[in-house]
Formats: sequence, structure tokens, C-alpha cells
Amino acid sequence: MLRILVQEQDFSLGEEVARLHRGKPQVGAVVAFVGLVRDLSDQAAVSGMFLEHYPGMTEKSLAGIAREAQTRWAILGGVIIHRIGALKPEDQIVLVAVSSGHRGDAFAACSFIMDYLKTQAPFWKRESTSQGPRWVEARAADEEAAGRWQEAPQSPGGTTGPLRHSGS
Amino acid sequence: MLRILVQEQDFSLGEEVARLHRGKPQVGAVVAFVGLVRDLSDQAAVSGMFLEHYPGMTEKSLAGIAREAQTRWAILGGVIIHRIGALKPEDQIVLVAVSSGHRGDAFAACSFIMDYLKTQAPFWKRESTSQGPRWVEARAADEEAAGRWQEAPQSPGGTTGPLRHSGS
Amino acid sequence: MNLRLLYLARLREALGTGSESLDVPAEVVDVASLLAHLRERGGIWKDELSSGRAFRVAVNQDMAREGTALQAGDEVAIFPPVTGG
Amino acid sequence: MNLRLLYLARLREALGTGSESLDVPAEVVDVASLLAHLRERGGIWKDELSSGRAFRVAVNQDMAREGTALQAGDEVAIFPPVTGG
Repeated sequence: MLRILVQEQDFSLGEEVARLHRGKPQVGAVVAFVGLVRDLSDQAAVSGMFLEHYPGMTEKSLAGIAREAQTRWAILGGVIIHRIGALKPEDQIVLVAVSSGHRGDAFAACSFIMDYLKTQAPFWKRESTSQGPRWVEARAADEEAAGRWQEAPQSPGGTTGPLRHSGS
Repeated sequence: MLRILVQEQDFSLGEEVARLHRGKPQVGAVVAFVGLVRDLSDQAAVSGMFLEHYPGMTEKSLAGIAREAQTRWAILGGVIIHRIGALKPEDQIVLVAVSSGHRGDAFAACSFIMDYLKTQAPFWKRESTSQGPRWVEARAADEEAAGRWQEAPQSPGGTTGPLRHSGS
Repeated sequence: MNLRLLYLARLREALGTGSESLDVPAEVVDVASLLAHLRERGGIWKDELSSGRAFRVAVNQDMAREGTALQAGDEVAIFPPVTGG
Repeated sequence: MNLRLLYLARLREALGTGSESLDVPAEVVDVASLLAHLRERGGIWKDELSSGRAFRVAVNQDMAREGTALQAGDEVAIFPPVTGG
């Protein structure tokens, strides 16, 4: 089972990754992703952002994404931490880290979790920019990135899993 | 330019990754890989290993791999640290971390660097196992993993780059 | 039947409300018919929930489709495409 | 011409030497002809450097191929497929 946290406070990459391999000599590889607030978005200077989420659904959604990754790859452990609330440039937003015996599974699972998190987990960013506040718009590239996993040969299931939603 | 270190001493994932994004608000994504000594290898218990390298070539080789990654993806920074000498199970062996504006470049570049490091950088592992000492044998899967980048659409170059060597 | 509706992020601001408890008529049986019912309110409801707009629907905290069936007491959340991570 | 040869890891142990300075005859012009010359030593040299064995060659610290040309003073390293990372 992956460790899943949705929280306002910051996290420590070093501590979280150490927790995945300390005392676990079967772990040969850890892949970690850290997402950070940038100071520029669509040509506008960003002074800060607020991360809203859907409390009842957030953990449930992340747990579903983690479960799907575990059915696809040989994962030994993992962690997903997503921050909410007020953030500023350079702040850490999200951590996804996965441990496994070999690097292939860890890279694939970490990348898969991020792609699905980007399109399935109920978080929304509202930026404070030099042109005033604005909601960040979803990127078509993120939908495409998530879509590519449906054709992946690693997928044991069909093409219409519960994680995929093609719009209402 | 990526930071490249070949050293006996351990490294701190947290510090190395912080160095890639601290004070750099253009960084939106960091992907990090940590390789660790496992206590089991080909069904034999491993009590330790010695990592030999080819001093004159090691940094040169890693710098070449890093340069190739920089020509293929929009990387903002990165670090490659490979340990040498005596190591034991649970010890960290290698760190590859890459920063970029968006996650796609960071995932691809980090994965590419690891695949090429595994087949091109002159390191050799000698394990102390329950069946005596033995040199680790190269895995065909690693050659295949490195080979897939030659067909990658991201590749701007031809199929016979200086990093690829098909055997003597 | 009675549904609990939630509107999130930009849609909460555009629609001017974050949640409501709604008694729906018998013809509302799934997500598609609920959306049609809400569009009948006209104005911003018709605009924001038109088929040409990008939004997502979750039923009881699971991503839903147009054909997802609804039952009394369900929590139905309507929100823009997500932008976390 | 004179070459500096290095043998690394398992090959160093198998061949019983880590390095040598070698004056090669005129027919040695590239990696392939150097390997043929070394195989003429017979025994373990013939076995380990036969075309059926997996090994790699670097010339002046760059990965080389059979056709890579050699010049006087070159450092030629012969080693097993790498296993770092």
C-alpha cells in the first residue's frame, strides 16, 4: 500500500525516500518526482497560488491511482504527497516516489502516477499573476500523457478502466 | 552543465535535489533516481560488493551521457553521482537527478541517463555472495533499455552516435 | 429524489454557489439527465454546463460519465478539468 | 608503434595483468587487428578475446569499435560489459 498524504505543510524529499528503502534491502531502485511552483505561467509573472481540492474525493482518487499502478508494475512501496492551500514560487507542490527491485518498474510507475494525478485527482490551481488572479487551465498535453498508458503493453486490463473519464 | 561526481562517500538525495531548484523559480519539475545495493542477486545472498571503475574514462563517459541528454531535452540542471569502492546492502550506489520546466523532459532525461550509464559508463560490480565472490554479469535487458532511445522520436541525431557501441 | 450537488473551483465562482440540496424530477436518472435539468435554469447554468464546455462530474467521489446512474442521496460534484500536480 | 594497454575488472583477473606497454607490429592499425595480435598469444588470451566473448574496448577513454584506428601512444582499455548503476 502506498502512503498518501494531502496536507498544507511542506515535505522532506530526503526523509520520504529514505523511508522507502531504509531497512528494506530488497529495494534496488527509487524514482522520485517533485513538482514545484514556477514564477512564470503562460507568459505572466506568478507571485503565488492557491491550491483548492475536493476533500471527500482527493485521497480516494489518489488511492485509486496508486492501486492501479500496483496492479501494473512490481512496486515495493511508494508515497504520494500533494500540498493544498497557499503556495509561492519555488515551493514544493507534489511528491511521488516509488520503490522497486529494478529501475524500469519504478520509472514507469512514478511517471504513470504523475500522468494520472494530473488528469484525475481533484486539485485546482488559482494563480496570483501580474495580470490578476486566474484559474489555471487544464493542458491538452496532460490528457495525452495520461492517454498513452491505455495503449501501453504493460497494461493488464482493458481500455476502459475506472480511472479514465473522457468528459461529460 | 550537469554536476558529475565519482566518489567513495555517500550522498544526500535531499541536498542534491534542493541544489537543483533552490533559488531557481523557473524549475517546475525534478525527477530523481537512486540505485541501491540489494541483498539478493541471482538467487544468492549478497553481503557486500566492491565497485571498480576506469578512472581515466569514468567522468568523461558520464559527461558525454549528460551532454547527449542536454541536446535531446530541455533540461535546466542535473546531477550524476556514482559511488565506488566497498558497499553493502541498503547502501546508495548512484544518484541521477534532472530539473526542467515540465515533467516530461525531466522523466525522459533521467531515464535516458540511467539507461546509458548502465551500458556505457565504465563501472563493474564484484559481489561477495553466499557462494563466494563473483563479478556481476551485464544484463541483456540493460542493452535493450539503452537501445530503445535510438528509435525514440525525441532523438535529433542519427542511429550511430558516439555513445552507442555494439561490441568488439 | 434528493441529490447533494457540489460546484468546485472556477465553476463554484461562475455559478455563484458551492453546494445545494436538490429534489430532482423523475426524468433525472443519470448524469446526462441531471445536466439537462440544470441547464434548464438558463443563463450561466446553460452556458457553463453546455456540451461544448470542458467540465467533469464525479458521483460519490468517483469520476463519472454521462451514463452513470444516479440514486437518491448521491453526492454529485461538478468541476473544471483538474490542474493539480 | 607503442600502445598502452589496460585490462579491467574480470578481464584483469582472467588475464593476470592490469596493464602493459606493448610495441605492436605494422599490421596492427585498428582495434580489430590489435585483438587479432593479442589472440596470437594463445591460451587465455585466445579464449577471452575470441569474437564469441562479450567484452568492450575503449581507445583514449572513448568507447571504440572494431574499425577504430590506433595511433602510437594510444591508451587502449579492454574490459567486460559494464555493470554500474
